[in-house]
Amino acid sequence: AQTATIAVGAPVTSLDPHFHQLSPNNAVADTVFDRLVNNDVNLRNIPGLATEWRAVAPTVWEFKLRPNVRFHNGNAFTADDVVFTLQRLPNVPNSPSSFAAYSRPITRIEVVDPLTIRFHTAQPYPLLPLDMTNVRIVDKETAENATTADFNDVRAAQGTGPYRIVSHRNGDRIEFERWDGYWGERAPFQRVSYRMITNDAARTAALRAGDVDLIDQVPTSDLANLRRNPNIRIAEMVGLRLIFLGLDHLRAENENSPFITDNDGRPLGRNPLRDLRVRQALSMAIDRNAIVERVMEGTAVPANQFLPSGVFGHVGDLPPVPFDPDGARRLLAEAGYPNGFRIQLNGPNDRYINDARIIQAVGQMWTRIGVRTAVEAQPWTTFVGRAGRQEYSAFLIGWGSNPDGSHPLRNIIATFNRDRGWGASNRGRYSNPQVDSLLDQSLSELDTEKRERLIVDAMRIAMQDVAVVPLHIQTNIWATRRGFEYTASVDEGTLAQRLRPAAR
Amino acid sequence: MSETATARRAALDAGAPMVELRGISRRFEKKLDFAGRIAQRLGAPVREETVHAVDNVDLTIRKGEVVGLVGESGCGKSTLGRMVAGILPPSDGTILRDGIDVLSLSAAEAREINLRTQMIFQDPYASLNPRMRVADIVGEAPLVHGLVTRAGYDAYVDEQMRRAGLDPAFKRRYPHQFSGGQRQRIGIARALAVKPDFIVCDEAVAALDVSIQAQILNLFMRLRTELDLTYLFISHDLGVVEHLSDRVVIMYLGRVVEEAPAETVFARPNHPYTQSLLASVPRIESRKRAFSVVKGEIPSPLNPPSGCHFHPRCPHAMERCKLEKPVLKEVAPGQRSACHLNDAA
Amino acid sequence: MAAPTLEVRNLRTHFFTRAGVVKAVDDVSFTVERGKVLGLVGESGSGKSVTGFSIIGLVDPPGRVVGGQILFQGRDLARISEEEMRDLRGNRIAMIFQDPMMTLNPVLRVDTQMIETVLAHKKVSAEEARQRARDTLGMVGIPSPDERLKSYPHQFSGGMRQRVAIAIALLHEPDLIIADEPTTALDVTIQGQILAEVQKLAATTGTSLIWITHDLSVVAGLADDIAVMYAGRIVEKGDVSAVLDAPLHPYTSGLIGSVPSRNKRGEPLRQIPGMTPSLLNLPPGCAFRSRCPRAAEACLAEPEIRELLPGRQVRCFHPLSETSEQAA
Amino acid sequence: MSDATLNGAAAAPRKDRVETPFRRFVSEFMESRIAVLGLIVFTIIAFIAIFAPWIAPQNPYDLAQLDIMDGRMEPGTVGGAGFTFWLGTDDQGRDMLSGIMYGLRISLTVGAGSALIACIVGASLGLLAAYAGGRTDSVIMRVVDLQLSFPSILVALMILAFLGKGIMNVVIALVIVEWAYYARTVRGTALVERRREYIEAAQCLALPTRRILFRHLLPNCLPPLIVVATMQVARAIALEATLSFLGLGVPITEPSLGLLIANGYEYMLSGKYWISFYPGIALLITIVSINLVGDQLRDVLNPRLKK
Amino acid sequence: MTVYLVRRLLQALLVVFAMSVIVFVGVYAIGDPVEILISPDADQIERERAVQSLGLDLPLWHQYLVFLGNALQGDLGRSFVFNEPALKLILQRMPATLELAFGAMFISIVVGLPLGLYAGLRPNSPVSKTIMAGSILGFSLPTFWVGLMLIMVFAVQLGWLPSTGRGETATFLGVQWSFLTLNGLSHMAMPAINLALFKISLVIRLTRAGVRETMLMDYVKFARAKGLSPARVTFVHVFKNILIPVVTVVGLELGSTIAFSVVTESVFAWPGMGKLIIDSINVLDRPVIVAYLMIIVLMFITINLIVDLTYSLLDPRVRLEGKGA
Ligand SMILES: Nc1ncnc2c1ncn2[C@@H]1O[C@H](COP(=O)(O)OP(=O)(O)OP(=O)(O)O)[C@@H](O)[C@H]1O
Ligand SMILES: Nc1ncnc2c1ncn2[C@@H]1O[C@H](COP(=O)(O)OP(=O)(O)OP(=O)(O)O)[C@@H](O)[C@H]1O
Ligand SMILES: [Mg+2]
Ligand SMILES: [Mg+2]
Repeated sequence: AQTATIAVGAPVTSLDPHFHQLSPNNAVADTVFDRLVNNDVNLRNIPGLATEWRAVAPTVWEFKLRPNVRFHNGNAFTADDVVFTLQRLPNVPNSPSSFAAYSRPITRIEVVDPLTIRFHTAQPYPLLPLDMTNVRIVDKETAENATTADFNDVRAAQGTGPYRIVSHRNGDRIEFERWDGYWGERAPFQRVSYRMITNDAARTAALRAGDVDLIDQVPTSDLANLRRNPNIRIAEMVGLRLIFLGLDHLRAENENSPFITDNDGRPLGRNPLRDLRVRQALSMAIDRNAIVERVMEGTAVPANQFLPSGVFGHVGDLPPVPFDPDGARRLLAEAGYPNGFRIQLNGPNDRYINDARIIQAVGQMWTRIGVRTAVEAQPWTTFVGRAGRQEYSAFLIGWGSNPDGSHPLRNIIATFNRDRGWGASNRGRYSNPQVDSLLDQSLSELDTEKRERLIVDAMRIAMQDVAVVPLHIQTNIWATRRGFEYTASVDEGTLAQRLRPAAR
Repeated sequence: MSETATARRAALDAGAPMVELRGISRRFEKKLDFAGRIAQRLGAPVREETVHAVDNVDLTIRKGEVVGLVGESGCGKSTLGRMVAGILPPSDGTILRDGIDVLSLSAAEAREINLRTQMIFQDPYASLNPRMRVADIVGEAPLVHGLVTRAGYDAYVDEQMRRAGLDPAFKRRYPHQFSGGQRQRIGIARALAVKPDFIVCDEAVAALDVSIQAQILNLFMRLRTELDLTYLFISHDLGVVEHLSDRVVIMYLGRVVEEAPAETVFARPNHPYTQSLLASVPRIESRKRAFSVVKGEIPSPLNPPSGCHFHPRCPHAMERCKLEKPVLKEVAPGQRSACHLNDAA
Repeated sequence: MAAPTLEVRNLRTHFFTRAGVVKAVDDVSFTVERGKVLGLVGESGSGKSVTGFSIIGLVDPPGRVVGGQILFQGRDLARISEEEMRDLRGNRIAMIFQDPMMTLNPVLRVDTQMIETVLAHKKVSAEEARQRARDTLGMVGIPSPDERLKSYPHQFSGGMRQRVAIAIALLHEPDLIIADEPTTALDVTIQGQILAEVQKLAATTGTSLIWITHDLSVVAGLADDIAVMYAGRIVEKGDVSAVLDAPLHPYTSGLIGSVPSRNKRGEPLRQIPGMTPSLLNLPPGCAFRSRCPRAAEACLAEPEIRELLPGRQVRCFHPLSETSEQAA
Repeated sequence: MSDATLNGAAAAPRKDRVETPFRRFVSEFMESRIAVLGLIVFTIIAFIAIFAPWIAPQNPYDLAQLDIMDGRMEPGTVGGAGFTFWLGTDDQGRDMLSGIMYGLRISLTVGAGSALIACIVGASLGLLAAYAGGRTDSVIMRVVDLQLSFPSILVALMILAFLGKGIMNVVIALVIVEWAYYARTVRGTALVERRREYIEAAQCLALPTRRILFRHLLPNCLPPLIVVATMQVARAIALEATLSFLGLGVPITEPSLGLLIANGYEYMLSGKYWISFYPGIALLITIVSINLVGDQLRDVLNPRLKK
Repeated sequence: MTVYLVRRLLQALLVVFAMSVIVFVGVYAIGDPVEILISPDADQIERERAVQSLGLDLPLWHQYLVFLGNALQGDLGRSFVFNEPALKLILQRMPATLELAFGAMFISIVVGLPLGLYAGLRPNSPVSKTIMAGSILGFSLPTFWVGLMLIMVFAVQLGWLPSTGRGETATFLGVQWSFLTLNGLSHMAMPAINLALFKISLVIRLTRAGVRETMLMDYVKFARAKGLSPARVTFVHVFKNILIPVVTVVGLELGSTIAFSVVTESVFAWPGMGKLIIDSINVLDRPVIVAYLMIIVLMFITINLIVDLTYSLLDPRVRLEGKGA
């Protein structure tokens, strides 16, 4: 087939690759643009527009650029484009969530020759190649003075990627065409129509009705059915998104947590969640396998930490959390709650796969060990603000990590600290100096092995301390029609170049 | 019969004024709202509209009298009746009840006085609350005003119903279960239950069939003597008015054009309008007659003709009639008329 | 004398309602001569309108003409097809309704409503039809008919509207007009105008007229003959003067006595006691029995209508003779 | 002067029973068989809703009684707790039959509750507007216009987004959306009724204003109000379902019919029809039965179709 | 007429103003858009920068004044999410919604009017009773549920119609329309029917009630008494009278159809304004929400205006001066 139609579940809001940190946007950007460092489906760094890179000094990274690369408009790719791109990152007006963080560690850029470039940093910065996987290189000539609107109008959206954009209807569809001048492997389809169908059922129906060839975010409810359907093929891979429960660590032992009361609904006078035994009990009470099997219909793996095995920072020796209601009850009794207490578990209902169902299931399980749980699911809009203001006692939330253990540690586990930029998403306000110091060391450690050890140690401590209650890591699922094949990836993005005609 | 009539006549002449209207007017205005005023500024052809429903009327009703008020539709009869009954405040003028200025009274006193004037309405269907039983319709007001106690309530209602010619056995019924004539009796019983001495009948028999109308008219007459009532009898049916009234007032477009004892009006109408009205009325006595014609339509009260309102239809109209509003003047003893012809003569 | 325009014989129109059969018109017979006016009087609900609608074939369900003949120029209207009837309606027989506010369609211009009537029965051009409409409007005394044709009904006063309705009835110079209380809703002066107009027209065109009203005074001035209806039946008919001067039926007499101007001022009216009975399940016998001062055993049987004096028919066992009235 | 007795005799009551407006209304209502059927069905539904806690096999709102291991069972399966799920279970192992019974309870509470409150609020304001006239009238009616110029679903969406979930909040949102209809209806009727002669008569009898307002005027404004109210109950139930479907509305652990449908929505295409289908049918029957009743009410209470 | 226009204009201003205030406060109360928009791993510095760049650091009243100032110059702000003028976004999506709404309106009239007419003319026939019972169903079925059923049956089971989306479009007057292509029409069919369902019932009922009421009128009887054919009586005398309420309600309903397309659009993934607003509410994209509601209100008012003008054309008795007082 020369054409293919893809339906994605999340709307692409902009074609400007530096406007909004949003996975659907990034996925399209990765179809159209290239990065210095690309990643494969397992998120391993592979050469992109840079053919090789290394730290030439503790604070200097050198990248060799790929020769003979052309942008969709015919312009040649050079070091100037890289410099321009990095300068553009903090200067995209009105960006609600910019890419500036990736250029901030860089103090100076040195163009050695048109195909060699050096980045100088203030401190040793081991994460720079990883950061570069997030920076899509634009053509200086086209993008200079271009606004986000110019990108949306396709005019400025000229990259070096395998497909180029033909047309764009905001929030509805993007039409791609193969870029024959691509430096890498030739894209499989002449044309690809990239449609946004946010409604799950509608998306599945569109696939079943044959209107589209590929869908992403396959609803778990349809999965069993689709698997049975001979005309449909499923592609899946465990991802990097952990679903976990955040707990209130902010209130001191002798303070009331907002949604915890005793069994008669009166204030408890203390915050049970500050007691490790209680946290362990709550974690042990959860039958993760049941959630994975029944709620997620097998599309997740039970988790005891942030990252799946094989990813940088995975703690190999951490045992799975046992499902042990009796043990949980015992622990509760030890902690002084033989009859449990009441708690409200909050969560979004429109954000993560089956989010509202999961909290209900957790609610069932907690209630069975005597922690009578009320469950409230809200739209993400209202939920996330309140979670960020520490208004909840226990809440479900997710985290899609970069393939590096420092990423969740720094954002979720580390003590909240505005100046260091740590704990930005630490909504439970967990704080452990030991973890903080290990993380701190790892962030300037250029030796990969040493760095990994530091991170693993920090992660182990945090998990043993039940900083959060990990539930499961989601599997990313795509479904294709007969005759098409999609290469599943660890990241959630749906990239046109990963779809190809079936091998027969 | 004629003896008693003369006697009554004499008593009436001596009768004290029960209701006196002095320069009563009632205007209905359609004001422009904010948007209207802006539009007017912008040159839209809109303006505030005023209907002079009743225009500077003087009228005296003496005790024991039946005054008939006649006129064509829209001439302001009901409006006048409502003002007399105290339902509608006049725009101008004073209303004296037994010599007291009603409008100067406190609310409680005014209520007291207003209660003594009752009204009987035209539409026997619309004038009874369809969701109340007859007993409540009749008995509610006396109870509220303390004219009767709870204990005496039933007997009182029975009495009122009986007096109006209704079987008290029906008092638990609802209005829709009665015929038009019976409903009108309910209305009468309701009015009489608060012991009024003055009744305004606004087209009280117009909606009824002749045979029923005769019954109700007879009832009115009987009650008048039994209870010593005074009536303002509003009607467009000259026959009914002639039959019932001692004195007749003719209205045209909000103004009184003629006022005289009934015999006089029917025998020697003075105002041209009265004359044409009388000529238009079909009479059962006259066979195969040629109907006479008053020319023209009834003008809109929104936009009444200048001077004498009747001049465009008047066979005797003169230049003066267009310009000058004629005043009501005595043309014969007890007969007053508002016509310029009388000055000429 | 030529054949009568209309001869109604033993007409029965019944309404088959859920509650029972309403004998709205029961055994009604009368004749309308060419160029004459028949006054059909009676109290509300006595079946006057239904009689009218029966003649023109517009009795609404659940009503139906169940018996009798309606001989219009010799043809029995009760037997002809709807098509034939439609041909006659508005053409040879026209009808005018009571409420002038309601008889004209408020959303159609007067010319539309007139022209469609012309075209319904005559194959003429629209222009000719308009011409005809204009002439007829002029005939009923509407000034500047050309302009008025372009108006909507609400732009007319009540009297004017009734004139328009009359004009529509006259468009085809019908042989019979049924006028169902056309002046009841109007003011006296306007009623006078309309009556005068109608009188003139009847005199000039030779159209026969059935004038339905409850107002004896109007009939007195307008009609040649009178038929008095009570509870779906004609109880008395004859020449207007004769009937009104010397009624034979107690009901007619009572009716006349109820009209105020007939009586002496200030004295009690001669009223008929009680009220009109419901037509639903009327008991057999004389329907007036319960209100009649002369009622007797005999009245339990159904009285037939009979010719008591020449040209005077009455449905009563105990009619008022000349003498009995004087005695009363 | 014998007219009194004669008159009485002539009109002697045929039936002894007094025909109250209510009885007349009932008998007219009964004329439509389908409406009676609707009423019967609705009564059954209301009964189920009211007595759900006593007749439902499970308390679907008590998380302790649910087990996700019972989730998505087909109709007729016997679950872990030992009783049969006649209509199957949803993803949480909630017995659909119990869920529907409780859902009816919520839906009816929301529908009737919001209609009742909106009716009281709207009717009072409408009556006030009609009786007071002038400034009061125009202020109230401007607010009504304002309210009605917003699409109801959007208003409800915004309000719920603002208030958060909860049955009470749904009721509040629906009240805010609906009161204007009542106000407009009552004002319209009251303006007509106010000019009726029986009101004038009451004024003439010098009855206190409050009495005229509530004893004379209001009862006569009720018929159209009742019609609007029944229709609005049905509308409110549907609107609540839609809101729940859109992710706002009632809490997930206490699903209304709408939320049950929304929850099962995804399973519809995957063959587990019962999760969405049965609540859908229940919703349908409820709304249809209310509308059937409302429809007949409209016919019976409409004075214009009466002779 | 002028009074009427002036009144409508004032009303529109008032409504739009009140609405913008309410929405401003409302969105502020719901949550903080930055929380939603910002990448989860953004740190505080990045967060503050975002807040500042979106102008959310100013006090609310100040933000409102800025908005008001811009709005008076026709600038309704830029979408937080798309970084495009809100107005442009909405106008881009409007044709899709409009054609859906008009399609639904069209269907409801074409289907509803004849059925209603029939049911009104023969109120007691079994067919009429069936029509009326059916119309109750149409009233009662929740839109989203019907939408889903339609997809189930016609797209998935039968495969007759495409399930979702807008399909091919053709350009006319510089705007993309799908009703101009066959493929587009086939995409439009289901959502339009879905949206029309309620309106069909409404039109049936209105028509039937209108016919029944009109048939009782004296002027209909008079028309028959004039000897007109039943067809003329029905289609001229009765029809023109029932058109008045039908046009009014159908017109007014157009507004609510546009609003209700929110549901249909999200079920059928129809890329119209309704879907935009749902998405915008989900991410608290305030400029779009405000602009959308303002446009909707203006549309409502315009529709009302047109309806009233049509009304006065159809019913000569109506003079616009008196209305809306
Ligand atoms: N509430 C009102 N608002 C505006 N105009 C009014 C009002 N009431 C009466 N009018 C006007 O005042 C004039 C006189 O009305 P009124 O009812 O007194 O006449 P009427 O003589 O009783 O007529 P009818 O014989 O038709 O009852 C009419 O032109 C009427 O339109
Ligand atoms: N559609 C109908 N269904 C049932 N009964 C009817 C119907 N139309 C008329 N009737 C009955 O037929 C009887 C005669 O009615 P009709 O209209 O002829 O009276 P009328 O003499 O014209 O009275 P009015 O003076 O009030 O016009 C009445 O008792 C009425 O109840
Ligand atoms: Mg009056
Ligand atoms: Mg009649």
